[in-house]
Amino acid sequence: MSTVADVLSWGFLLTGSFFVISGGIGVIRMPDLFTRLHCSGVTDTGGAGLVLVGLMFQGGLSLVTLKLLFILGFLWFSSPVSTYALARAALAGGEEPFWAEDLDLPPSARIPGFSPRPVPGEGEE
Amino acid sequence: MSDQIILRVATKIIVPTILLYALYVQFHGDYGPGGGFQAGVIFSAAFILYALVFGLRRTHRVLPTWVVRGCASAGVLLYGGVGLASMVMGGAFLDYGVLAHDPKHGQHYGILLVELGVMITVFGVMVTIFYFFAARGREDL
Amino acid sequence: MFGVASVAVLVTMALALTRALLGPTVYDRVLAVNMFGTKTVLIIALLGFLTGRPDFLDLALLYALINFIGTLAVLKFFEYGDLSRRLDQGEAGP
Amino acid sequence: MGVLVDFALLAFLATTAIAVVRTTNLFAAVMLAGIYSLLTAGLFTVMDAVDVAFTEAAVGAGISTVLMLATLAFVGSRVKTPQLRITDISAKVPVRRPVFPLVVVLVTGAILIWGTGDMPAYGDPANPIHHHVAPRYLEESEHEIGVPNVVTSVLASYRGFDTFGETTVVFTAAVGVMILLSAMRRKDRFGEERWGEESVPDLFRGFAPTFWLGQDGRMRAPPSQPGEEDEGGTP
Repeated sequence: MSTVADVLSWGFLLTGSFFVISGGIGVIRMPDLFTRLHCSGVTDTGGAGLVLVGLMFQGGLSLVTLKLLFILGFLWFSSPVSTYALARAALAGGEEPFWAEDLDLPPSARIPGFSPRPVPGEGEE
Repeated sequence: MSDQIILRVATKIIVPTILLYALYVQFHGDYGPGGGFQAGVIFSAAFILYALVFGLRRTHRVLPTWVVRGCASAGVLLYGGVGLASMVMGGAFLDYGVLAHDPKHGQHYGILLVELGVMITVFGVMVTIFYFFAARGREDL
Repeated sequence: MFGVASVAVLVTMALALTRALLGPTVYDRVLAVNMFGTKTVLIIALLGFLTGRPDFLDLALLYALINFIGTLAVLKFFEYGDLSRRLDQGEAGP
Repeated sequence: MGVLVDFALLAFLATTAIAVVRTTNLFAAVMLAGIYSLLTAGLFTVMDAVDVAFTEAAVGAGISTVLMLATLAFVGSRVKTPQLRITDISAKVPVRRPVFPLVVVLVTGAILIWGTGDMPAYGDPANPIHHHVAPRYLEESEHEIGVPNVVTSVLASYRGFDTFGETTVVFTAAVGVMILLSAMRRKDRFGEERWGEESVPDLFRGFAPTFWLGQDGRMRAPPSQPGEEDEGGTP
């Protein structure tokens, strides 16, 4: 039983570490604020969640696991809220999202179905 | 404008949780990390969060200034009062052993009351400072 | 095994710190600080297990609860220039 | 492993500190200070000082950022005097090079670093601090106080006087902030709302000397300069 728990714990911790690191790299590499927000969200919910679940398998059925569960719940609650607040404040503050046109790709390389940059006053909802 | 509804709902959910957690820190301080100072700061953080989202005006309706100031002084008075009580009951100042028949129980009561005093003072002081600073921001930044 | 996860979290902390130092806009810095807070929750939880003292978790719980107060305060301050108004109103009070 | 975490956290700490000093945007400085506080809490945790880490976490995450921002609302978020950088010293503005303070800081720092050579090693059981009252606290706390957390029993019972003094200091801080901010009060923009705007003589009616703060509690120019009617401070 404990071997199974250990293996599961290993798996969760390693997957979580992968998510955490990939999100961290994304925060450095991504071109604009909103794509960076996406990466930070991956570490905050996916990575943190997996790491905490991995720790729960180590804690067993105890108060420790309960506390980890609480931490997980509050993280999953407060982190999206602050991400939302940040994105909204950035939009209101005039931060421009990064559009596919900014990449300067030839028209053949465009992703089909990818919405072009909206022209102000035309076709907006 | 109702587009801040997410923040408001989130605040309404998380503020009671923070208050509850502050009480846990306060009364669990004998067994784990924490104590009066930390609990007071966390308690005031909940009200500061409320003030950030709902505005200072509404927070003043929930928690008027005179209550906060009263808290700031009541805590110190409670602390000193415990010391005086132990003097009245025949011990030295802040010697809690005389507060109950069993010295250990006396120590327990004394520590509980003293930590409560610290928490109330710290809570009052933090919120007072926040009120004073937040109310006096300039508009022309 | 906690060591591996700790190293991963530390590397991510370093990356977030880099973003906080580079951050062209204020929002980037806020993002980095927010992310740093979450990573602190993780590193404290991992350290508790690493040193065999899981009662450190109270600390992580505290961070998970009140870490976004700072984020909110920064955003509000940046939008309005002070901290006293309601969040959704240009003018104070009804 | 613990050593690695130590080194990493200390390196982050040093980076953040240098960045805080070098940035001219106070806004960024506030946010970096938040990171600094998080790192400090992590370091305290590594050193097993959970109660201290708890305090740092509670104050750093919740309160200090908010209070620093509120201060920025008073003073603005840019550095007013041009900050001296090595590359900026030859700029157009003739700046006075603060050589003497630099020398003082360097000498003091060198003396302090030299002094650490005489300190006992971290965690050494032969440290003087582990030999006077600490053993008694650790051994007798269980019988005398009966509280499992020794920090609590030391804080609230053995060192009750100290904590009483600390609580009084915290209270005094609030009184000081109230007096200072009441004295520099400006026109409130909340109309007839009365909260938080009592002037000092209202709080201390009877013993506030009127020659110090003036009749209504504002800091006034002395009567010999009648031109200054404005409430002192920023326009």
